[in-house]
Amino acid sequence: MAAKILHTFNKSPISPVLDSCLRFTGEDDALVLLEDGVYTATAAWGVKLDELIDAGVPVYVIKIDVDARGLANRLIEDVQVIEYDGFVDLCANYEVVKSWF
Amino acid sequence: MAAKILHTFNKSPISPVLDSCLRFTGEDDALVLLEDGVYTATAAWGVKLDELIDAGVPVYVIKIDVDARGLANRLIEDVQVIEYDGFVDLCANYEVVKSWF
Amino acid sequence: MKFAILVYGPPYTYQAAHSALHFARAVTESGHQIYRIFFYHDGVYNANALIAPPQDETDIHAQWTTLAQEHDVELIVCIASSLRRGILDETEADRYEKSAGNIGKPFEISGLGQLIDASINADRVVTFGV
Amino acid sequence: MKFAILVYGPPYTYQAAHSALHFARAVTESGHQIYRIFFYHDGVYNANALIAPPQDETDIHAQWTTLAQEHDVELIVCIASSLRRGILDETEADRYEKSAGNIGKPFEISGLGQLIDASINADRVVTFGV
Amino acid sequence: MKRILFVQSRAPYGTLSGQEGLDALLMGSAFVECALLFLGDGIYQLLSNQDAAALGLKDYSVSFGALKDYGVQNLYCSESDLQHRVLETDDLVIPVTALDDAAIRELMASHDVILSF
Amino acid sequence: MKRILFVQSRAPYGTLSGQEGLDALLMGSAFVECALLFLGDGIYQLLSNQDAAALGLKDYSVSFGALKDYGVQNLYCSESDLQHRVLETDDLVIPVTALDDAAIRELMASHDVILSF
Repeated sequence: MAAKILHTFNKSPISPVLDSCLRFTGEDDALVLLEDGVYTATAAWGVKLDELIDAGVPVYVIKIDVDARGLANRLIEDVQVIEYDGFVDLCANYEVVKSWF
Repeated sequence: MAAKILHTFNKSPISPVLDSCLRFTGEDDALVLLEDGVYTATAAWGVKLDELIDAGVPVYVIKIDVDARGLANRLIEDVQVIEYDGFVDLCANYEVVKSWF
Repeated sequence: MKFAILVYGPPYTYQAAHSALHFARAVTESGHQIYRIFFYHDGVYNANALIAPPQDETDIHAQWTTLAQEHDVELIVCIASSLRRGILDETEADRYEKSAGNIGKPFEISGLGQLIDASINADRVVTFGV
Repeated sequence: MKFAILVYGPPYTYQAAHSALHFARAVTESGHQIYRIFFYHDGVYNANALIAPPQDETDIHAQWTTLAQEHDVELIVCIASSLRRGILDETEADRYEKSAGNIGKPFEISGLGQLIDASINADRVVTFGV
Repeated sequence: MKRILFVQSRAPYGTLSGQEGLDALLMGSAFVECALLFLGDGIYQLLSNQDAAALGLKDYSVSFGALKDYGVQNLYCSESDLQHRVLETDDLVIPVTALDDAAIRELMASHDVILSF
Repeated sequence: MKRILFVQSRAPYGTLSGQEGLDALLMGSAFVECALLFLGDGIYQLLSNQDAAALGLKDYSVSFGALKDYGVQNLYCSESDLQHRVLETDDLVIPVTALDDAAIRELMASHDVILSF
């Protein structure tokens, strides 16, 4: 009965909360990066996501947060850019949402 | 004409701001730990202070913050417990205050 | 599907409340419903009707109000959080002998029971934290 | 020696404003003077006169007020920070057509120039941030 | 009936997060089955010998003792976060069960709602 | 006359810290000599190609271009923080001087007041 969890992370990747988030993101889960969390999906920090991505965990970034911060051409591969409607769909498709902040 | 700086740090030692604070604390400076910053002066995190303490940099913790968090008997050696009047005196004795938060 | 949205962030200082508003709009546009929006911690400051932002910034209080009116969404402000932060309706202002309330309708003060009720009756709870 | 104290934190949610109050009292008791206390960022919420904390919690707004009255300390609230957060005096409430102000005296609204003036004329500037 | 997991991740006093989280948990326990998980700095909320009187803040660590009366029996913390802080469960004001990371992931997945503070 | 060092340490948009810090700097530069130092995530405020229109927030990165007109000529960042973020000064909207840690400590010590954001 273990649910699939949608994790969200909205802080800069220098935050130690990122490490907690990644530790508890399971293989059936997904991760949405929003607000300052989108910096995580750039060259400087992307290595932190390698393990998840290699395990097939989908990683998403919110488009307006990426654009605001000038990161549109700086994202690592293997992350998917979504709008808020996609975020809502993900919440519906996973059974529980864990917000990390 | 380089001034002596009094550094203050008020966040939990898991904060990456602690590393910035320690990087820029010079040998003539002093460090005051307040609020959640006082956890830094416990066994788990005290090693981060070793270099400063070995260099003779005074490290202070605010008593009411230590007491509130149950740390009175858990402090590492070589930190000095002060009250707010001592904090005010330190501000007067150093030429510039840099608050890290 | 019914969504409960939990807002911890104050207006402007952090992005959380603004993200929550984007999310809430997307829910209403997606065919899903919003069961309730619950303002907790510094999120209660979103209910402050006295907010007067510069003209080149969005008025987030007004935007919450518009969302609530257009989609009949409940905006609930936690009373324990709001009293200690000085966000009061007229009833609470009278009770505490303050000069006037500052909560704008349709924001409503209520208790933490509304958070638990939302957790029980919504299909998903999404938190926008700081 | 003259101290300027800069407060970024809102009441209760973070300890910063409470630490600033402890520090300010210690300054007045030490024979030093407070040149000015300047509230910026979410620190402006300390000026909210509608704060109604539970009886077992300190009323930080009242404590600032007492400090200011007993020691003739200036409590200055940054206008740019306070308008977008809905912390207004009667003048600003009129200007923005709001129902009423919510700033309690002796808190006073003024501009960022007061922060710079304090930085120039005080001997020390101490910031309580979040 | 739904089950709610409350997650506490911040140290006490520096922020009000812990106290407002505890308030929510006490309310929740009146209606549904609730569990409480301490992660990261959250475990500092349970450290013994807290005395916040001089701060002028409410010492709410004593309130955790009331959880039993509210029927909240499932109290957990992270074994690795505890060790990282050089703490043992004996240092805490109430008994909590230390879990490894895999068990914590399962704990989260076995609840219908996660409220984080 | 006193000299003020402004320190910006947070990324833009996630918090208002950067914008309110810039407002204070612009005011300060009207009265005294001011310098601006970007530490840690603060350097992200200067990253080129920012477009915050869809966020409904003010894109204030353009305002940094006005610093020259305000007479603020001393703009610095941390070399190691820049490298840690895999950025170069060419990626930024205005020229800033990258300093090593010792030089940053000296920068702080050579000012009379440090205002941090």
